[in-house]
Amino acid sequence: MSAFAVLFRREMRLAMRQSTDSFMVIAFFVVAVVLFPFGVGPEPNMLARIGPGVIWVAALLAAMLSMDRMFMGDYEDGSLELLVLSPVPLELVVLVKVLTHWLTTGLPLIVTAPLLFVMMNVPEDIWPVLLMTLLLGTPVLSLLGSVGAALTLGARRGGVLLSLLVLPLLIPVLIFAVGAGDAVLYGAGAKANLMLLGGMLLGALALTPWVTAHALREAVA
Amino acid sequence: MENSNTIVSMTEHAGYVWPSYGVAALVLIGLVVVSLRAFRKSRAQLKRLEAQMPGKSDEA
Amino acid sequence: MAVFSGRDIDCIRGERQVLSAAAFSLESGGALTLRGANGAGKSTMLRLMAGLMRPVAGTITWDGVDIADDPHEHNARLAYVGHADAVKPALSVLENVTFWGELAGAGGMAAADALAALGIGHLSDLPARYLSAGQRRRVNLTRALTSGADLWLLDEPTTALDAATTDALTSLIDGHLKSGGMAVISTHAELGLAETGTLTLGGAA
Amino acid sequence: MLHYFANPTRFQRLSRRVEPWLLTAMLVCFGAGLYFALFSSPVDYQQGHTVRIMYIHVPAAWMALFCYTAMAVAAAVAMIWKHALADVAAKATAPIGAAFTFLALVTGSLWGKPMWGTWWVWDARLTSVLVLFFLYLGYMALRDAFDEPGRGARASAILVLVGFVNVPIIKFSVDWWNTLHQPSSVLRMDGPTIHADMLTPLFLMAAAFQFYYFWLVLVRIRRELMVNRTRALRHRQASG
Repeated sequence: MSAFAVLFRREMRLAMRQSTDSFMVIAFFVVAVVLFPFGVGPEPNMLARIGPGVIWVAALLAAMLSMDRMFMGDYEDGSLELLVLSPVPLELVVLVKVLTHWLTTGLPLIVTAPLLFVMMNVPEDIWPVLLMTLLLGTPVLSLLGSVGAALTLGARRGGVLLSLLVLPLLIPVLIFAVGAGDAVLYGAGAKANLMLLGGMLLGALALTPWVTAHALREAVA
Repeated sequence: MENSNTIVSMTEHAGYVWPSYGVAALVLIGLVVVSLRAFRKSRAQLKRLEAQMPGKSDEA
Repeated sequence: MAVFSGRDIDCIRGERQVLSAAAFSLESGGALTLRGANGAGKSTMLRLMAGLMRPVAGTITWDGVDIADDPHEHNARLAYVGHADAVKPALSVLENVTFWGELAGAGGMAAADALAALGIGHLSDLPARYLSAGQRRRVNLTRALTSGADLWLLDEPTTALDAATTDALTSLIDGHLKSGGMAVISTHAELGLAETGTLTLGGAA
Repeated sequence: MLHYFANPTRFQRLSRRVEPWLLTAMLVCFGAGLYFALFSSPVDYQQGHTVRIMYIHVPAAWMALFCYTAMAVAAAVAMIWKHALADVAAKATAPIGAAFTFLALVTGSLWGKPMWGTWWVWDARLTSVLVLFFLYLGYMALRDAFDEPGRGARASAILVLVGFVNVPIIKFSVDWWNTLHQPSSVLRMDGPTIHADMLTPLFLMAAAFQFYYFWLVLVRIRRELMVNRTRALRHRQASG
């Protein structure tokens, strides 16, 4: 069996046996969005206006919430040292971790999103575009988040620090994702925004595994 | 408004009534299936362990 | 005949110089026991040998090649057993052991055999969260057996082990050495290995 | 009485004897209820056929509250008298309650679309049921969040009780916040305001749901007892 399959099977097994972890991320996502109607009032037009932004910000925060878990378990029980010392390239380990993180948080977020579109009264015309932005954007969250997660290993208050480091880096993703919805509403088409998001995804995919792997080697040294 | 008594002639809201019953069936039956499957699995595991254990407790 | 050696090794941990001008040399079939008081740098030495850390000064070489120059090669030939047990409570004992074996390329013992060799074969389907400290330690040690690695780096392998398991471990290490392997072991206990050199650390001021 | 049934072995025996009856009662009620609900009940002059959604929606909403109350009572018993069985009952109830709450929300939404023209409104009733759903999820998540099962049981019992006190407050504040939902039409002081022909399927379905709950919760409790026994054996396996 290839190293990828071996790693992937282990990560998925661990994720499945602790499935409440990823379920909690989704619950946080929903609860965070649901708070807004209470805060700003249930007026449908107002909710429709802020809906896409609120949903995206909540997705960002929910993804951050689960991020410090990405390497923490392996760091604490010594598995990370052994992964660094294994003959398998550490970049591959990172990619598998990011992939499972996305499968257990990003993908469920996307599946849950239509429910929140309904609750936030988001116009149905922009549902497909928003889902596309989530599909392109959430892997970027997992990828950039992996850098932060690796950098903050062993730091005091790592979780908070992680959000502080990574959230500013994700501002462009947020801008272009929410902008895509507006672009459709104003009849401009969302192609440019989606292309930019796609570009960010490819860039992140090319660069972050190396950066993360380097940070992990630092963390266990 | 039409006066028919049966659901067969239901036209205008069939698209809402049937999904309601469908979801209810899906959720309720699904929960039963999940529960029974977990039940059988736990029972099998317990049986297996209990079969192993007597010898073990003698050694201890 | 491979030669694993290091010389003039200095290492600083935090603000403290842990090792200064340490040196060692080891050939195929040989073992090295690291001794010294707590904090003398035994664990640090093992981490340096594994390549997890780089020395501030000095070199560690395998057949004359600095291990820092080719970390992948070095990783493929070593099995490191550290303080932390790297046992996932959510996986069964066998799943834990199999994973590391497969990741190392599974050149060594089969997972089930390795568990049996350390006397925990009967626990293989047990979820690892039920294990005691000594049992987790043994699960951790199986990784050396399944890896098929030439160089075993064992950090206090006998902690939490009973006398019988310590003997079993000693004979496993002996077997490994006889088949041309190397082992570096930090320990307080007397393992009674047939052929072993000793490096006593703790000279650093 | 409580102590008598708290013995797991006795409970297993009793439960195995009761379960077939509950299952039969449930199937009969479902059969009759579905017949009346779908074929032999009049169309509402305002709601048309969507009134048939009510035969699921209303009993599901009742069950959502019933299960939460049952869970709170079980949690209280488990906390005060340290009854392991009560604790297991609370754990076994949670997913069933969550399922009914989910059904109440979904069928409500399916009713709301043709009637109100929208899938979801931030109305008081809907919102407080949504909060109830979150409480169920929170309970299950907290219960599962600890490696040591006893810790999760104690923590989640406290959460259920806090929620139980807080639910009426949530309900009240949300009522005040915004409302659109029609007032209760069955459980009223001056008697039900809906047609008697609609009460038949409603109560049959409610009975079916009730039997469904009791049957399934017994199955789930027995399963939890087996899991506990397995855990005990695992500990022995590790130490033996």
